[in-house]
Amino acid sequence: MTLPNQTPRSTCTLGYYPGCALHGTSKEYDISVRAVAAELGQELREIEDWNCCGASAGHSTNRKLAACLSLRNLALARQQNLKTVLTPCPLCSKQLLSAAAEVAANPQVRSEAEQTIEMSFGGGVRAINYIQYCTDSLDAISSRIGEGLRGLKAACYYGCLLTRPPKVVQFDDAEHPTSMENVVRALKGEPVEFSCKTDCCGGGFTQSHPEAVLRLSRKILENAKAAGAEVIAVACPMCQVNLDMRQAAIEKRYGISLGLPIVYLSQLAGLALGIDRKKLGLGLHFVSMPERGA
Amino acid sequence: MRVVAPVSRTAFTEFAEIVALDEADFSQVNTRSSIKQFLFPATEPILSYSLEQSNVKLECEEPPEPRKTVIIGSRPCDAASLPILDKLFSWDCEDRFYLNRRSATVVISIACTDCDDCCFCTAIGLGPDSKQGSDLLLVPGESGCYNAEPCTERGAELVKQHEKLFTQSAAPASVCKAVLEKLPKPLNLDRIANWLRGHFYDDFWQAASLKCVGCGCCTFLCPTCHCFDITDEHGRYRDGRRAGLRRKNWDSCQFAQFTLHASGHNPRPDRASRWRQRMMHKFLYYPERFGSRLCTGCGRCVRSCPVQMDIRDQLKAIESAQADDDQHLQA
Amino acid sequence: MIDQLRQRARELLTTGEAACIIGYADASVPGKATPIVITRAEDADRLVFHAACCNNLAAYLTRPEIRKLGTVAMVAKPADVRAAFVLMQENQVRPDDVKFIAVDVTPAGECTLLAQRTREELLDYLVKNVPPAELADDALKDVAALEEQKDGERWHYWQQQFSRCIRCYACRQVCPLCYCSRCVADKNRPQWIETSAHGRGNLAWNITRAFHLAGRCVGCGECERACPAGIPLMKLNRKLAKDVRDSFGGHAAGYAFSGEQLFAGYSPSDPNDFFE
Amino acid sequence: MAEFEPKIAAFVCTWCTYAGADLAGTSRLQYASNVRVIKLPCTGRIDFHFIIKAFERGADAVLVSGCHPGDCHYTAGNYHARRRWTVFRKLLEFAGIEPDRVTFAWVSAAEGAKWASLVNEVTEKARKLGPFTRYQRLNEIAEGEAER
Amino acid sequence: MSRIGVFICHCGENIAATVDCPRVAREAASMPGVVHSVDYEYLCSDPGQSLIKDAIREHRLSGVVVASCSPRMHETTFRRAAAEAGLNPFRCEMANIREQCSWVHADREQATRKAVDLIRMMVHKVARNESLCPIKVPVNKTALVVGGGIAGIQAALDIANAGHRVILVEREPSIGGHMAQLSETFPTLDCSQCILTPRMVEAASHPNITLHVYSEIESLTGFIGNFEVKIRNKAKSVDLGLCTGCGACTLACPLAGRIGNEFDRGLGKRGAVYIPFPQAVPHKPVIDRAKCLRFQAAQKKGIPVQDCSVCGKCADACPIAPRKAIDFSQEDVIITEKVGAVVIATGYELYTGGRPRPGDRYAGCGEYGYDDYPDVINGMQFERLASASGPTQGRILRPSDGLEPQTVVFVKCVGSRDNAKGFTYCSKVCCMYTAKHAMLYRHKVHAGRAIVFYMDVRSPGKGFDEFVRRAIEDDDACYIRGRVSKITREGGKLLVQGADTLSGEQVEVMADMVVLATAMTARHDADELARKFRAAYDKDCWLTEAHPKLRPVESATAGVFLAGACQGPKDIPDSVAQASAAAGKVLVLFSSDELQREPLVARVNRTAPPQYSTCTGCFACKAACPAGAIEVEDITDKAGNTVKSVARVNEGVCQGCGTCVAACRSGSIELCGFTDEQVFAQIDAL
Repeated sequence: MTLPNQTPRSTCTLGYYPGCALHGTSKEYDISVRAVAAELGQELREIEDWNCCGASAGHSTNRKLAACLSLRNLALARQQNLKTVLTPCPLCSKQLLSAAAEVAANPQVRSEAEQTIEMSFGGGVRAINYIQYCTDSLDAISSRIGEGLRGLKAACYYGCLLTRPPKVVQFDDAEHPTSMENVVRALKGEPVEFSCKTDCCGGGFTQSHPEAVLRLSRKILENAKAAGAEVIAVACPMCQVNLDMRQAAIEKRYGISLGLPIVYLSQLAGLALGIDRKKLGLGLHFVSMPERGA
Repeated sequence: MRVVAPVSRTAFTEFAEIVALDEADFSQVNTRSSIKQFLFPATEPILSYSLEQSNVKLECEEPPEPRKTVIIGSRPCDAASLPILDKLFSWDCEDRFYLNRRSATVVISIACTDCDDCCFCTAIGLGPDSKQGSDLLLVPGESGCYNAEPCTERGAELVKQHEKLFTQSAAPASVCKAVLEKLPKPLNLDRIANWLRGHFYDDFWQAASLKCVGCGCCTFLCPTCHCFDITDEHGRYRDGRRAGLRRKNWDSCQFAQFTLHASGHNPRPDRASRWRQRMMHKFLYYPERFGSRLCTGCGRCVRSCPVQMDIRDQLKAIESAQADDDQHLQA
Repeated sequence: MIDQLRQRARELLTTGEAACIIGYADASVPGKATPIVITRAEDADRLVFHAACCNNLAAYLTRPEIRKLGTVAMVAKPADVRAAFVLMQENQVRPDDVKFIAVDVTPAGECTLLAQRTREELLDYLVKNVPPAELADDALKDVAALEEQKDGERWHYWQQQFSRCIRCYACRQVCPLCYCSRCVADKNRPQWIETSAHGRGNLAWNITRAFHLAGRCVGCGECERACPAGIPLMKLNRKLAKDVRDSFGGHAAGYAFSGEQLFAGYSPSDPNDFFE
Repeated sequence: MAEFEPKIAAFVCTWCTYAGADLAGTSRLQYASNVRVIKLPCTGRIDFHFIIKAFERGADAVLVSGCHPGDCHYTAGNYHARRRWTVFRKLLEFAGIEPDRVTFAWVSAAEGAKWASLVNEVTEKARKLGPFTRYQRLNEIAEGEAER
Repeated sequence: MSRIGVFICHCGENIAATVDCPRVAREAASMPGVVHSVDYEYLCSDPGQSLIKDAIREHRLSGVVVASCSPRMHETTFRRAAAEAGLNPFRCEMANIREQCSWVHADREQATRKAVDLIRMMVHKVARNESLCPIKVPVNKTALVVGGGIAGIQAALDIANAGHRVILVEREPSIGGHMAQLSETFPTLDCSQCILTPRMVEAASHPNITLHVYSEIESLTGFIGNFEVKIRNKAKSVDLGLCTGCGACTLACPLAGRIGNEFDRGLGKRGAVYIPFPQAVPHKPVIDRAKCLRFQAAQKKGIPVQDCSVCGKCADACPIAPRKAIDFSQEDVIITEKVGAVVIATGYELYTGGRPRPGDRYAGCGEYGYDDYPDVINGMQFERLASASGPTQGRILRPSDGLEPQTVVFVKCVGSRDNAKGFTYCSKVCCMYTAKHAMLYRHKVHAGRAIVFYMDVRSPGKGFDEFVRRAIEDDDACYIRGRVSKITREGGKLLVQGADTLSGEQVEVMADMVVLATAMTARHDADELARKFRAAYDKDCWLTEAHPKLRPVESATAGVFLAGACQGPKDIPDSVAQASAAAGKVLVLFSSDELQREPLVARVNRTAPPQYSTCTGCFACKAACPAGAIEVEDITDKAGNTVKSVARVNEGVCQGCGTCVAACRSGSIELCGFTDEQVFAQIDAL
């Protein structure tokens, strides 16, 4: 596949906050993000000595602790003068955004948090999720993809955290998001319209109420398949893990066949840019994505 | 008791209270404003009142106990203005406010050894060492010391009181004579008065006052100008009752509203009539009534006028015009 | 340069283009100049122009006695021209009633007679060559110095100055833009400004005079020169000129002889930051 | 000594701020009682002499308020006023009057709460600045002896 | 010396609770100029007012200060009482010791002292008040009605029937407004066209009504009784005088049937030259210059329309001879009219239901798919489907494939009562017309299933609730209490996902068509229009009435009245009622030849010659006057030559704002009622 002439790309450095998932269960998300960034000539500089963002366990038990954890990451980013920080996992980006907002809103919380982390944070750091990253570098991507995804039918699944809570995240329209579809269309894929792009996949109940997870995930997978989707594009490690890992159990439980690959938007972007499948970690999914005809 | 002398603290040399003699600066020809301010201040309360229900309670204010003052370093032309004001302020009614201060003030003048382009005391019949108005006149001698000439018994009594400060010696030759050549020749003031008496309606006034802007500099700085306005000022509440003051403020015949009647009519509506009034008052009306001119030739009106109007030129013009009339009469 | 000036004056009078010339003549006090109004061509020889000619002759344009004489020709320094333009903008002087004999002093101190004569030419000359004197950088230094001081110090400074004011109103009478037949200070029903020369009256008077010149003062400096008490009045005028310039898009007085007066109009985008 | 109770003069326009103050009344919002309101048809009517005279007559702070720009009942009164105050405010400050003593505000007929908090805020600022002795002393000098 | 009477009101407990009224009365008695001071429970009551009147007569009072509530409440009451007792009303002032004293200061001592201060200030002011007599201004007995909807038509007819001339201005090519688009109207289901068209014809043909359609208001100046309005007659490219309305040109137009007709909200089609709807009044076409091929070509080439040769088929088809009724060269015409009163009846706009367009004031609901799925329509579009003169001649058909929908879901409160996505207010009429829609659908598609998602049913009018009950019980409309979360397309149908809060279950309905009952909003340019009329508007741009309860049809500007939905969401009966009320107010204004205006106007002073006035003629006041009330007056001497030009205030035009007084440097202009002396006196008494 001949790559069109690449527009000269000024290497702009972008902060990178992988979070625990991308170093652990969702390694392939991290690999594909780095591959795409390398391809686009953007230097992803991981925040040195970053710490856990306090998601789920943290913010539900102790808000102050959660604020301090995220604030420290923001302060570190500020010190390493990373103005924009790519946080592919929406849980992390929500934590960073809400901590920054809360600290900006009331100085009392700010002074307490700054005392605990013994660092000062003057603001000026913006956390962005992966869809925003793609939208921001859309012109770079589209100038590089040849035939791109060649009309791959992808159902874009946003899950619950990418666009919520609207006041904090302030990204796209919480009830009716369309940003991922735009990216897929730019990658020359064909976004498929289905009814459950913002429905809950039951991610939080994997341990406490697995039965509900199967029922909710089934509805999403079946609806996407019925709408003619070849893959479901996601931008959140929890959505991917839940929809991908549970498919076999769902098929067994309800006697239906799905076989619907759950792919990260970064992997789709990688494919569109012509990066080799292995370098995108496509082999690491439960439901692997079949080779497309050349 | 306070001692007042010319000091040069701001852009101009002004009279001000001094504590040590070295603050004083006797080197200047004259101060910007005259010593009039210490006897007839720009503004002073003359009575205060308060309102109750609907009647007015007057607190008749006896003139305040004046501060005993010694003015040292005033020039003869300033001192000469005091007798003029004395006659005026005790003419038809005793102006206690002025007279009390006058009696509490001792004037020690220093004769002039120099003059500037504006001085014209000699034109009015005075001189650098005139005694009028001073209690004690110090005439500088060649040897750098002063010859103290008491001019009033108060001056003599003052000298007697401070015997030790003075040494009896022959009067040193005065150095004032040198300045006389620089000063203008005396004017024929009677001839000027005659001209003025006959020329109330004359185009001279229009031409003479065309460039006058009508401010109050000449009148306020003139040592002899004495017109004042009385106005009531409502003050703030003092312990629940409305209080106020009646004040006596300097006023100037050159102001447009000086003779404005309540009806709206103004007998002197334009600058020409107001300038004529100033000249007439100084060189005709006042002399007719009190015998002396209402001017001591200190030159402040010439020095301070923003548009450089020069009263001396006008007096000379009048004098020569009258001279032609006289010849005409004789011929 | 002076005989060109006299020639021009004589020309104006003989052709009847002007009924009288307002100019400068040497004063009886050597080294000083005094304004002079001449109506006969032969008096033109008394006209002079040198560094000591400081009065702003535009003050005479609104005098009834002079207005009665007919069309006036005026020896005009740039500040005088600007003052005349403000008078035209405020309908006090009909533009055709004034002819200008424009003069200027070069930075080197050399007096020149300008070729520009009509209003348009003079306006063009002013805009190109004469930046507003009251807004010159060094002119604003003392204003800035005063602004840095704390409120108390500034209050003390001005109280010291205003306490010397004897309310002779020379600052008003010499100013070409103080043309009111009855000034608000002379209005006694109600007596907004107390006539006595004490702290309260002087503060009210000086603030009123300065504010009434905001956006109008052309920076000729006559008021400060005329003040017998030596109060730095131009410091107030320069401060207001600076604030007007900064708040209303670089407005400077006297650079237009028609159009809307600054304080008779408004703009929705005027500064609004100081409102609660 | 009882705590200093500043006296505040307020010049307000009838259509908006006065109506806002009435609304604060009908909603029974409590606020400081130091303000004396003078009602005028429009902020355009408020002359700078009012502010000087208020200080002369013993006010420790002055509040001037009217309709928000664009809402003036007479369409442009508040715009004219705003242009004048932009410069006059700086002149007062230049003359040495603390800026906190003069407060300019826009309060609409619907902002009763804003009026109440504004009055409290102005009173607090005045109380912090203390009595306006500098200006009051001008009055005393005038009424006392007159020697220069 | 003035003889002032001070009257302190207890206002029952409202003032007396925190203000020691007797003590205030005693202190007031000692104020300079006060000869009578008394306190009373209810001064505004009849005995209270007669107490004042007697005191005025008995003590020969020259001034009255009533210390009670806000002057905005009872100033006119007490001034009328003073006038009846023979005292000039403008010598009676009020001190506000209730809203701005007793109600807001709990501390009795502080409140009392403040009350005394406020009274002292007013006593000082009254001592300097002058007697003023009202200004008499001629009233121009012509009314301007802006907006030709049912409200505008009703107001115009009422005023015209009372014998006065009315100028009715309508922005669209035909009057009728939104009501003309409706099929039947609740609760009586009588056909909207049948009850509206006669009124439209009556209005168009009424001798006293001058109709300007396809026109907008350019500007309004002047004041009550003496407005001057400039109306822009937009070029229709059709000479209405010649045209008989035969419609031949509309058929000949090559674009006929190709452009979405605004009247049918895009469902119906029209050409570039069109008559908006069959019952249009005037029944004459207009050329849409934005779409007409000839105008577009002329614009592209930059040549005048007349000598452009593109198309012109409509002109050819026009049967009128000798001169064609089609006239491409027509230009906008500005008509100036003098009117005495203005009724604003500009109506509302309907929120489409989709994502916001630029300039919209709401976040919009993307999740209901209005912009994505043709079968998701809003209420007005359903009205067009149900209307016999509509694009489907009254048959309910799916816009996508034209089939009859078997299941229709009606979603209420779309945009209304939703401050996150739309507006905070309830649009008042959707509950009723949604029940009507369900009923109409059931009447027309007997086997159809009508499902209504609702939060509440608000049917407060006469016969309204019975109507809704009928829709539910007789016509089996299935009402589900819950909100719809989103609508997506599943195959050919629409998956409506919502909740049923009564049973607590999630609900999913496969619908053929969805009707969104969207919010009524103010016109998108309502704020601009309001500024033209100096009317106030609220945060949602609804025009604000002078007083929500007591003066609902008047705006804050005297002489400008409001009627219909421009003032807030309302149904047809309320709009008509408001229209007649506004007409009533106008007729009160027109009942006398002269209008009495408050004499609170500005006045330039005059003095003895040779000064004539302290005004220097700088005319800063003339430029500052928002009402343009200041003129130049040339003072001439006996010989006739101008001595001086000074300012003069036209007391008829002056609104009394006083901006000129503060703009005048020499203090030569005074505002009666708020003169410098009066304000000075108030400051003095601080």
